Amino acid sequence: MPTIDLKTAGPFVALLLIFGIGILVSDAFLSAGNLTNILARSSFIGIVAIGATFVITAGGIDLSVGSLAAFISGCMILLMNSLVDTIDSPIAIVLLAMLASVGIGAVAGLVNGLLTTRAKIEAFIVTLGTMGIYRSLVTYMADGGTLSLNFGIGDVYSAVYYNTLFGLPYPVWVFLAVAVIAYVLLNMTVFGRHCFAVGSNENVARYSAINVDRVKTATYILQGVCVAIATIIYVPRLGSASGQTGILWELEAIAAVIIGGTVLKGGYGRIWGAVVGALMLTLIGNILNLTDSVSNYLNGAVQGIIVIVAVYLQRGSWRKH
Amino acid sequence: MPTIDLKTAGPFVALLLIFGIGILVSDAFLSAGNLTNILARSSFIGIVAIGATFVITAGGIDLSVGSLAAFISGCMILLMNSLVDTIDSPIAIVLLAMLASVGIGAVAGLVNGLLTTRAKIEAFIVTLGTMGIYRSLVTYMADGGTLSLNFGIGDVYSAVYYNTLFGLPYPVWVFLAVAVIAYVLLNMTVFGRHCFAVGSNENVARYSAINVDRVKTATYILQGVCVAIATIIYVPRLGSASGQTGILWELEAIAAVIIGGTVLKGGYGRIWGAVVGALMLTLIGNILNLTDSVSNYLNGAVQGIIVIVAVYLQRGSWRKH
Amino acid sequence: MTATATSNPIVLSLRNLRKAFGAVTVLQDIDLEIRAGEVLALLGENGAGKSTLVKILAGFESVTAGELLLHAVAAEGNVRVDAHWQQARAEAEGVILIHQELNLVEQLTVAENIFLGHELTRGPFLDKFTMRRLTREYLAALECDIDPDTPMHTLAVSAKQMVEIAKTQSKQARVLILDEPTAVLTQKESQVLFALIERLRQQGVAIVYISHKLDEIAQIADRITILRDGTLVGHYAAQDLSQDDMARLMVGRELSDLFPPRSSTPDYQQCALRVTRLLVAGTNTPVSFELQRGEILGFAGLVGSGRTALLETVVGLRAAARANTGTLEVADKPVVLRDLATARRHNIAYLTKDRKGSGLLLDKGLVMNFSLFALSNYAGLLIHKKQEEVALAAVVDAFDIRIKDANVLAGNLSGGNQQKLLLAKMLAAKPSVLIFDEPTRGIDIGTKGQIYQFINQLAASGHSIILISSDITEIIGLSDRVAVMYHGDLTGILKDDEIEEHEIMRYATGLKSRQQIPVPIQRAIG
Amino acid sequence: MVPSTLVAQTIGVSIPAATHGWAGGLNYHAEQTKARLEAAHPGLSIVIVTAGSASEQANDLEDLVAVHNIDALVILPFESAPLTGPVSNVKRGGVFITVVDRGLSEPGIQDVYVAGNNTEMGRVSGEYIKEALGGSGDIVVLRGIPTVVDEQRFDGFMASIAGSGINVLDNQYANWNRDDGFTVMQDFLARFPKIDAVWAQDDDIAIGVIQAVRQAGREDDLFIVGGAGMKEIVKRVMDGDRLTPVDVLYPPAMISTAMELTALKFIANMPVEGEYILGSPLITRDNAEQYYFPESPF
Ligand SMILES: Nc1ncnc2c1ncn2[C@@H]1O[C@H](COP(=O)(O)OP(=O)(O)OP(=O)(O)O)[C@@H](O)[C@H]1O
Ligand SMILES: Nc1ncnc2c1ncn2[C@@H]1O[C@H](COP(=O)(O)OP(=O)(O)OP(=O)(O)O)[C@@H](O)[C@H]1O
Ligand SMILES: [Mg+2]
Ligand SMILES: [Mg+2]
Repeated sequence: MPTIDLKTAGPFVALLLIFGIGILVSDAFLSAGNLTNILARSSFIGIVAIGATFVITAGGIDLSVGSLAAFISGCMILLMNSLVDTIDSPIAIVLLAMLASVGIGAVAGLVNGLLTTRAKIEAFIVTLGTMGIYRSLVTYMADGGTLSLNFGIGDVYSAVYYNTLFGLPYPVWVFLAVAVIAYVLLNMTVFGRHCFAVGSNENVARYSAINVDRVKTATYILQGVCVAIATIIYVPRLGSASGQTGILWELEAIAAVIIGGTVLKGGYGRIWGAVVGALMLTLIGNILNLTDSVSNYLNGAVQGIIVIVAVYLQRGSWRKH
Repeated sequence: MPTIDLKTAGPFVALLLIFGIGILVSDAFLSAGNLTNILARSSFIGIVAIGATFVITAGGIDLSVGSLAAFISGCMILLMNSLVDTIDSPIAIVLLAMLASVGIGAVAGLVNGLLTTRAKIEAFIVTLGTMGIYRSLVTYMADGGTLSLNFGIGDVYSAVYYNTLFGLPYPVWVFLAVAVIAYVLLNMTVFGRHCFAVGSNENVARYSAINVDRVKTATYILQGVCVAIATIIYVPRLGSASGQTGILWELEAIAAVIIGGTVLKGGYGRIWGAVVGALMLTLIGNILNLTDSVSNYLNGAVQGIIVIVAVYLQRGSWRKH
Repeated sequence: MTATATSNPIVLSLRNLRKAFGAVTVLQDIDLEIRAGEVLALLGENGAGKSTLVKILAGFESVTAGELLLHAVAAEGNVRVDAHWQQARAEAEGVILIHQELNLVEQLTVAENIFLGHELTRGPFLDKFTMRRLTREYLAALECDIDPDTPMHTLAVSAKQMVEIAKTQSKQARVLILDEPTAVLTQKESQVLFALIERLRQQGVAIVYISHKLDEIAQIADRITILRDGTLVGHYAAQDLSQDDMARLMVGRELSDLFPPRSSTPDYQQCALRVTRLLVAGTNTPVSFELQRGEILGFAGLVGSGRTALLETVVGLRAAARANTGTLEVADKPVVLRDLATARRHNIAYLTKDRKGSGLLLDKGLVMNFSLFALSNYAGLLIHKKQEEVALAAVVDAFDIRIKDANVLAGNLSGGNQQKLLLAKMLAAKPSVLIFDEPTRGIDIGTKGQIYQFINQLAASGHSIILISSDITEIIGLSDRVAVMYHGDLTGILKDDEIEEHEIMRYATGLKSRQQIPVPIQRAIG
Repeated sequence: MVPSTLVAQTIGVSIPAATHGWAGGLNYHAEQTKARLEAAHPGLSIVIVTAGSASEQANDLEDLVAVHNIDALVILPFESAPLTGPVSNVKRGGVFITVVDRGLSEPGIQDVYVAGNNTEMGRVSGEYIKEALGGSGDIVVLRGIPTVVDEQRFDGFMASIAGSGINVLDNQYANWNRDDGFTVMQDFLARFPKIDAVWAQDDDIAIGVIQAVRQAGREDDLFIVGGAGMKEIVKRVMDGDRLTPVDVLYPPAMISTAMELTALKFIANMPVEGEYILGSPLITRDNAEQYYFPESPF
């Protein structure tokens, strides 16, 4: 059916439009350097947004992702710095830190999940609470300042952000891999199917012998792991963590998810939508940097307008449905 | 039924607990000065939260309230400063500005409402967009700095925040009045009933001859007006507005609403809950300022934990139901 | 209370069961035996506790007191399971329940719904291909022509019910429980279902069947168990009971004639509602009809023939086709009904057939649901809560809504009582033109008579009524005239002697058509 | 790409977005300087980008290089540590680097360093309070946002009063924000019956503190020392307000200095490398006039 195609294509069309604006605004926009920059940049929010797609599809919400990212960054840096003296190989240290990162992410997700499903507290409150907790903890860990990665390790680790494979930086490959895996998970496995069912109608899901609590908890764990992966490619970029790291990532991630066509009330989610949404947000920021026809003070306004219009355009095609 | 009572009483019990902690923590807590401070302070978030209760009850969400407050503050200040030379009476100027404030708030709410209902864009995206727009506009209006109210007018206007009536500052009375009116509106009128119906099941509402779009739009307008009222009592406090004004009010207001027992997915709302939620959040901040037994860095964590526990305690009584 | 002795082995049994919700007991002293290869019918008035009972059997509700026993296939050694009888366990043991209300995920497709909770996989992945193929097979066995990839929300209710039924074939049932499966099905579809039930019975599956349609019970049941107000009336062999016996035992008194004679005739001089050349979205034949004052105009047709679509368009709940040029007159004055609120202002009310999806706020109490449509009648500046409660109490009485707990949520009412509440909600607006879409769906036989009587009285007092129903005896028994639809087209309006089952069916299946209104060639340019 | 003085030169300026008063002043001065320099030197083009966070600023740097092909970068890092890597990346592309205010975590990256001195600012504030209170008294401290800047100021302050009779009753974060300044001060006033002085660390916070003190009617019991040189506070100092007898300068206009120095490198082809550390003079009634810019937003 053509209408279904339009509906799926909506975010892509909006993305193309913004891309077109970019081309018009600056010659440099299409340079290889700029394009890879955009891709690498959007990978953080993109990966977080992919996790958020699961949570939102299953009817939840997670506001703690930004501060969880900061907290994991902090933990990774402290861990690596403390291992410098005991382990010789910087690569081994980095790998250990990556493992720890995923572990912390998973546990944090589990905590969010259990608090919402077992303790039956609204996800909004739980994750608003954990958001405050992680942010405080990282400030505490950094003594109010900034945690910096040991220079030697940073040098080795920075390859993860800056090196390229077939012309594309590693983060882009990671982003792609996460997207493909998530796509398969959401659309081709039992678990993904259950996410849709739980988000769409919890009672029906329960009546269909689906363990609703387990599915929901699993989405939070996935979100935690996605944040951990995003952090793994974030830390080598800036090599530090502070109370300011990852601020407002949660809003950006949720915006990306919804721009991509996932429904905030749950029951319908699209991984590619989240990817497109993340790209779109990054593109808007990039384009605003390419031109000085807009006062810097008004960046936020232009961003807001473009997001609303982009979503409107894709909804326009929905409504024919 | 006693369980229903417990459910209603939940937030009050949690509030009392926190109050108890306050008494334990500091002698100064119970001083009349401190208590009126708390009340006056919570009136901003409280009034905004009361508006949010309508929006959320009817199944929507409004993230733009904080930046709308900043924008309205800015407009009021610019208006008053520009009228100084033409109108002699400062009181007339202040009254005009108050009128303008309510007008702007209502129009802003109308815009949010129409974009969600007519253009059929997710409320989250619409209000995230307008949030960016208003915040940018106020930064632009202030040239990146701060707009300050003309000194003469500020002197007259400041009475609105600092003067008292029967020992309580005006903002507290405004808060009380808004709460009472909102309570009546939500629980005792046709409109309020329709808010519940629309949030509970839009389709059933439509089949009950309710104009769903109009009800939803009206809730956004109410929210806008509440923000305007909150701003009217906010501006005289510091007499200034900047890009920083009202930052994160949206999260605080939504948190207050949900702490009070309103359901984020819509269909169930409690005005007194929002009032109690706002008081609770203000109390926590106050208590943390009254003690130095908690490391400053960990304020956010303590706040997060208390909010989660408070909501858990009241949910605990829900579950008996 | 003589239980009929059959030799079939017992699969599941209940002893001395009691079930309470909070302080309210809804079932007590229930003994029951479910035997393989047998159709056991459960009968009872609305709210008697049938649905609750079968939910307990299938593990959706817990047992408050008493024993639930699972009998081993070998007929020896039965296990008491009531303490830990959960749905997953029940399903593993082959106890499958089709709920009274649809339990489908609207956003998922037909195939996805059918395998929800027990998806087929190949390796770690969903085996979509096989699930689609099996879905097609299951639906074919039900003579149901639906594409497995159709999103659920686009299906009509009867199709959804068929999907529910198809769902059971994807599970290995030892006990299949059907709670009012035919309430939303046509006769033809019902017969297909009965054939399936018969096949399963032959294979030794135990069937528990709930319905308010007594002719169906007579057709398929081996044994009948009757409940009244949460207690057991008795177990009977089906051949021992006539339909009258069943009704009498259920209700506990003699029933008067189901269709009382009409005490009034319509006033054919006064037109209450005139629809002229209305073009419904998705159709290409404009429709015209008139409703007279004091008339009951029946709308017959097969499910999906477009009756709901037509009347929802009339009252403004749906947009008409873009090319629509039709007009609408209420009491001879032209009107435009933009939405239901406008219709209500013209004293028109519409009763939806989808009580769960668009009828009631399931998470709200009775008062709020009851007054929602006509709220302004109970409100000045403020809502008069006392007035609301008094009015509700009156209709609870008038419609015999069985509530054991005044604070019950609408979603926890029994299906039939929900339907009554919905009727009351619509009538609270005191409309003069009433459009009933399947008004007696899920209503017990005793109450049905009361509702028919009520509709008659409304007509006698000058109200004009449109009655959409898939129950052809209901249409024939009540209507002054019968409009018949086929494929979105109004094929005929029958009067007097023409109102007869076979004639209606001829129009309903397109064999006959009277109104030959030419299709307009010109299309309005949008 | 051979750098040449004949080719048009582009200077990229990367600063934090105008999210609080001081940053607002920064943005204002940056825009003013851009207009002035571009008008005076036709070959010169200046691109200002603003960021809301460290990672956004890293993005901005990439864009300045990839898209605008900058020859020089003037940067006021959002935070020091996270931007050290990105700035050194820019440097590797042969770009002239001017760092403003917050030094990078590694030496040798920047060509020019223009900065205020946070430790000095804390110290000057502390010295004044110590002296004004005659060596002993009870004070409260309202800090900014937990960052290195805040830490340096605080440490400088504490070091300067160490060993004296000055007793810090408590310190709390007020997030460089008027509302938080008001709230925290209200609570301090409720909690401590005797406060002799307040160090507000920043003038935005000070504005909130002033209102709270006035509300409590304790204007005559204490005085407030803010920081940065916001025009409203400087005006009060100039007018001899008892409540705010002094202010401590931390000028947002340092961005102008940095931009001008960088431009000079191209225009005059002068060697401008080196460190330019601006002091944090005490603004008193006597010298306030020279620090008062009524047309600036800050
Ligand atoms: N979850 C619940 N909470 C409270 N009361 C309930 C709940 N579920 C059912 N009831 C009550 O139990 C009684 C029996 O309901 P049940 O649905 O079993 O009736 P039924 O025989 O199936 O009626 P119908 O023919 O109308 O479907 C009703 O009074 C109903 O309101
Ligand atoms: N295949 C389909 N795709 C989309 N919508 C459908 C499909 N089949 C039916 N519908 C919709 O489902 C609704 C079913 O009601 P419809 O008016 O067609 O039948 P009806 O004769 O009134 O039904 P009933 O006899 O059950 O009252 C209609 O709104 C129709 O548009
Ligand atoms: Mg039932
Ligand atoms: Mg920018």
